[in-house]
Amino acid sequence: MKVILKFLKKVGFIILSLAVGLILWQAFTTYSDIPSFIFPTPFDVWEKFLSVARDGSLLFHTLVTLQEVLLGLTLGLGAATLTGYLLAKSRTVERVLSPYIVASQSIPIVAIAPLLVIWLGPGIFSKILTSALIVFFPVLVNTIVGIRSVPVELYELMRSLQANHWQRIIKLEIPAALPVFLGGLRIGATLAVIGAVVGEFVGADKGLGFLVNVGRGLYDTSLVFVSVFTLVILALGLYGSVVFLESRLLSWKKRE
Amino acid sequence: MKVILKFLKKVGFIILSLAVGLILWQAFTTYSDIPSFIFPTPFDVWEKFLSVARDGSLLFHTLVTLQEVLLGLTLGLGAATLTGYLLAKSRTVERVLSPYIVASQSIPIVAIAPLLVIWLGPGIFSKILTSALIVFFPVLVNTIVGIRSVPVELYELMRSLQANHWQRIIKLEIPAALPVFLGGLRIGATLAVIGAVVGEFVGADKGLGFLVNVGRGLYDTSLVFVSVFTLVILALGLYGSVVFLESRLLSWKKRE
Amino acid sequence: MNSVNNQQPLLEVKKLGVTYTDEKGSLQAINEISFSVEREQFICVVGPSGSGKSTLIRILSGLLAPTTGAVFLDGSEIKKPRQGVGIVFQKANLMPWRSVLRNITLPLEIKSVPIKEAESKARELIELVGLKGFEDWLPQDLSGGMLQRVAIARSLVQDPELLLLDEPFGALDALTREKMGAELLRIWRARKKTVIMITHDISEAVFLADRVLAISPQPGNLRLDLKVDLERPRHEEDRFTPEFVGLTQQLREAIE
Amino acid sequence: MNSVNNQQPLLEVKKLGVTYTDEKGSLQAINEISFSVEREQFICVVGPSGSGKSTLIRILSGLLAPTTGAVFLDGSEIKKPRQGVGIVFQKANLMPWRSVLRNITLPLEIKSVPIKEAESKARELIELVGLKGFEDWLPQDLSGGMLQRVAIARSLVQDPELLLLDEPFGALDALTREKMGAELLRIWRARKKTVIMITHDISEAVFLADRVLAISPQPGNLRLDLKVDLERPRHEEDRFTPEFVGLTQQLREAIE
Amino acid sequence: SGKTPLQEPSNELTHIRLPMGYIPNVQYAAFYTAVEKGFFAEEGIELEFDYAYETDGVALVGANELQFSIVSGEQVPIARAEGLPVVYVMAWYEKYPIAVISRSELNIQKPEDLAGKRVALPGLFGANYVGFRALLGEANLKESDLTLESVGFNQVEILAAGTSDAVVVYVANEPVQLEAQGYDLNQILVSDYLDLVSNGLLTNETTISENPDLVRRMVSAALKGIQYTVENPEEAYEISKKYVEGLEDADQEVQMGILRASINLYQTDPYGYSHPAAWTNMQEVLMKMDLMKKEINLEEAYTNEFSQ
Ligand SMILES: Nc1ncnc2c1ncn2[C@@H]1O[C@H](COP(=O)(O)OP(=O)(O)OP(=O)(O)O)[C@@H](O)[C@H]1O
Ligand SMILES: Nc1ncnc2c1ncn2[C@@H]1O[C@H](COP(=O)(O)OP(=O)(O)OP(=O)(O)O)[C@@H](O)[C@H]1O
Ligand SMILES: [Mg+2]
Ligand SMILES: [Mg+2]
Repeated sequence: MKVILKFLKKVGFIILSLAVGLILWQAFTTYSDIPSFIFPTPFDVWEKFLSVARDGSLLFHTLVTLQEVLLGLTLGLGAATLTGYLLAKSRTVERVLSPYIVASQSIPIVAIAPLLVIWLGPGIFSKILTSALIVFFPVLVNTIVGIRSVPVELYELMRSLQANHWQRIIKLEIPAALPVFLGGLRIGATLAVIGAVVGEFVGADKGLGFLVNVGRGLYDTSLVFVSVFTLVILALGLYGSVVFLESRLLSWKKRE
Repeated sequence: MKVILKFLKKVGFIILSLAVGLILWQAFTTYSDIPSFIFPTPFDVWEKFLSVARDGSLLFHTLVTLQEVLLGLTLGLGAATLTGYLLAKSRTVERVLSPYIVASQSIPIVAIAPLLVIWLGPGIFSKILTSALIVFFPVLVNTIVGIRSVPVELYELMRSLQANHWQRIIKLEIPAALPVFLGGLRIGATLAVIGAVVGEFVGADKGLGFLVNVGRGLYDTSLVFVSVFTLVILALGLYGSVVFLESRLLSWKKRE
Repeated sequence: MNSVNNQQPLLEVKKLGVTYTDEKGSLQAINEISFSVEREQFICVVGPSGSGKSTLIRILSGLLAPTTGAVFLDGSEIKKPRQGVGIVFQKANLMPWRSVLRNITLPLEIKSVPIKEAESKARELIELVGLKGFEDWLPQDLSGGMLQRVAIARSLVQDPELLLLDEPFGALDALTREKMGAELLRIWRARKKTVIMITHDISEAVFLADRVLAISPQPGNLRLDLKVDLERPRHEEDRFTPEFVGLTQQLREAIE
Repeated sequence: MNSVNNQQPLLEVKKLGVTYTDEKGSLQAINEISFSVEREQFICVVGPSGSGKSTLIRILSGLLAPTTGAVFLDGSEIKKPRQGVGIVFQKANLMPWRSVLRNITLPLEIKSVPIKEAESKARELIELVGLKGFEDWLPQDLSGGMLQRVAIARSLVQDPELLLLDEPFGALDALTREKMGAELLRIWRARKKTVIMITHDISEAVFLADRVLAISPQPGNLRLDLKVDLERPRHEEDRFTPEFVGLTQQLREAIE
Repeated sequence: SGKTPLQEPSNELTHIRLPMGYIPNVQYAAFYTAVEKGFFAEEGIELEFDYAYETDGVALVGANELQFSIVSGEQVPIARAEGLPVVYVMAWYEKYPIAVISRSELNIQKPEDLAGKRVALPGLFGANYVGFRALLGEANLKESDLTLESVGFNQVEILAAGTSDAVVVYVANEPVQLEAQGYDLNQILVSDYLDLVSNGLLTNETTISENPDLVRRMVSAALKGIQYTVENPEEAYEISKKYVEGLEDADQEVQMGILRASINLYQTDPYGYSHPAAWTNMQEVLMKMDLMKKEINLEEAYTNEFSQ
């Protein structure tokens, strides 16, 4: 009962806060005389949503982007976890690679996304790669921090118990690094969406980023809004999934 | 002496690692038959660098971007710090604002940058705002975490010493939250560069992002590389400044 | 030094009761305790974990308001933290970014005492607690015992009439603990303060105090108010005298 | 139960010396210590901070290799962690994500003992250390004393011949500490192990041990090897007997 | 060296911010020349170039935030169909500037030859897409008769890499670049098959009704610049260097080639006149492409009133 009440309270707050936002938005578009092709009303956007939802195109493009995002996330996650583990374990590897990693983090992905399209073609791979690239850094950093935060005493314990390499990874490092790692994944999940969209912006004929471009090309700002909102919801959904994962895997931390 | 040796060792590693990169690059361009307007050699890029450095245009555009970045960083930092402080202090404010903040974090900035240009015009303001927007989130999160990490016992101490509101902020909260806050600023500093570039991509007639576009328009890929490298160096410079600031302000943490 | 009537006790605790209330329910931590403390007495309070000892200190320091009853200092009711009371917490509770000297001047800075004056007072106390030469050290470089000396110096810097100590030696090992106890007695004799000190350690209480209060747990009740008539100065060997052993056994029975 | 020659001492430390060497220089932690330990003896080691007590335990457990000299267990030299030795660290050193039961089964899991069998052994030990009913609790929900009970149970689960304890009660308060000491004696008597326990607390050492080794600091030297001929079972009141007091004073002098 | 135009500040000059739709480029020589030669100043106009996206410029004109913008022809019917009250008041290009190019060895010479080929274009929007679909329409081909790939503005690289058989490009730009790199190309020009509304000057209904004189002055100055550029391409090229970052250092032959190719697209007679047939064709193509939901009254979309 209490849990349900608490949940309702939380949801209530979100709904309240969204309602306030909607009202402000409606008021803004009503009392300023901005034309709807520059800033549509909530009602315009809702109508557009119904229309693209009904003809199935919204679902289609959403699934395309979702696929890119999930594959990009998987790829970025895998690469970052492996590299992160190596970097956390070896100072030498870290020294050789870290200039590139810090530099790569400061390259605007928008500047290199076209190169990826050239190299990988206009298909899904270039989007997966932009997505993976943008996911890489935060996950990498948190993997390193996570592994380095494993208490030395627990390493000593494992050593004194004569644990082998794999047992150390599975029974100690993974569970101990998980909280920090999942924190990186939270950020990574939303970034993955942004990465896929950047890839789609450069050149694509499907996906929500493409739909944004279509809306812009047709002066259909409502379509732009519907697409952007869908992207936000996608990102929030992924974020929520990670939070859910956290609540499952880190239930031992819940009561902190 | 030891400090100098250590520094040289560190710098040596970076130089070594860059040298390896350069050699690989040169080898790649020599042994593959990619034309230089698609992928230039290190030498092409160096020549282009000398030419734009000599005629002063590189400096001009760099200063433009730097100005946007610094103003954007200041704005984003100011807004994030204030909001973060409020959110850290009030659960209610946090509950009302947090859906928007998480959602805003998942909006691809590339999707809304054009809107900002429409609203704010093609001048420097739209770039400052994209930069500030992208800086906002990580600094906000770290401000909240930083303020929330101030030990309750130190709050009690300040209360028992009858400290007033300002004394609590200045003598306790700021120094205590500083380490985490500066961690956010590290990320924010590199993101600020990316934000300004995204703004410049959408519509600008100066700045390094514009120069990237010019290079692409003229099929002068060396110019694109020079601009991107300059951007990376700018970002690394800002990152380095924050690290330097940390080493100064957090000297009490150095020996940890 | 003090204009109020010196016949009246410094501190009077009258029918003090404390109940904590939060979402989960309420918990009576202290149930009607009354006692009074004469000037320049050294009082120890013993009791098992959860018996409300810390709660009592929080009340006496004005950090917490009583649920029922009242506490009077120099005849006026304590309602919030006030001048003339120094507190030492279980954890030394120093600001890690401030040097030893700066940690000790903190209370004076908050009272806007000129920094020169504050520093000279602090230096006096640093000498008193035996930390001469460590003025500029940071807390992280000090041992546990040294940290507590700093905390004691800080509590004395405003020259309070009443010194409250909540298990100040709880984190120290047995040997250091004994030394710090002797140190505290020396300071108490040099400055002639009224001291109320909480401890888990019955032997320590008897060794230090003029009077020991024993509290029973949940809700805290005053079980025994024991006068310790051992001659001062006391020596480590005294711990093995029959009187000493008798007093400790009396207290042990009272709280079990 | 054990095929080796039972006349030979279980443990022999021969001219053990340890020097730590790192960038900053080298530090001799232990300087030629020799002693041997008979089966089923309860040995305490006392000494001030920095006298190399933890270093000694690390050597005995095989986590650290001696610089000079050697240590023999059952006649064979200890070179790395091995079967038959249980360790309890100062911090309970439990895995926060594992329940009490799971923390105790960990050593068996590492030896690939079937989980059913591991659990039944663990349950036996949980009963022995008095934690029945807490099997599924997480470490964060236990008090300091309970945590150490879990650590002791874990060290016993492989049925080791030799139990090494490095200040196992250092983090506990005086009352809990006394109780845990009695508890440890009870377990020792029930299981008939050989125990080497490090402590700061001279009174605790005398109360528990058959023999107390006193080590002097920097570099660690064996100052006194004191036989404690007090009758068992011992009682709290024994602490005040002249023999007890005499032994503690002898040890106090040895390490000061 | 900032490349913003410097003019004597004067109270009488009307400040106009003009979105150009692309980055500074020698293709805009006509406007740079008009400014440098004082044609705009003569008409009391102070021009500021704005290099924002084309659609942003159109939206701003539609909202009457700005008075003018340079647009590609297809944007006008699309925008009007969405309710933007924009009006095309001056044709700058006569020919639609889109072409499909391919390496000559593939022997793709007419639209029909595209059947079954891999064709790359920046994306399914804008002039490239419209021009390409118009070509397909002329050859009675459907999109499904070939493989269409959206590659962003990377057509040159794609063609060089050979990952596509043909790419859709801007006539005055990519082919010049590629030929300079030594590629032998076949070009299929949209304008050889169909007359479509091309680049021109856009304003809105409010400006026309409230300030027709401003529109007239604007058009007049631009036309003078166009004419002057046609007549003096070398000088126009030199003038452009002041406005176009990097032009000085770029391959002069290539850039001059781009300017010449652009001039080829300019209106010849009379300057600024927009052919009604081009509008009808454009609407037909856009309706077929589903880029317009409803037909519009073309009479309201453009006027030749100011260019005469
Ligand atoms: N802020 C609080 N809210 C609710 N209950 C509290 C709070 N602080 C303390 N309590 C409860 O009040 C009781 C007394 O706590 P208190 O800290 O005063 O005991 P203590 O004697 O100092 O214990 P210890 O020796 O462990 O420090 C305990 O049961 C504790 O759980
Ligand atoms: N890994 C190490 N590297 C270098 N010096 C060390 C290391 N570990 C311990 N020392 C040094 O060796 C000496 C003995 O340390 P050790 O931890 O064995 O003492 P201890 O008796 O356990 O002290 P305590 O009672 O504080 O735990 C100390 O001076 C310590 O600083
Ligand atoms: Mg307490
Ligand atoms: Mg130790």
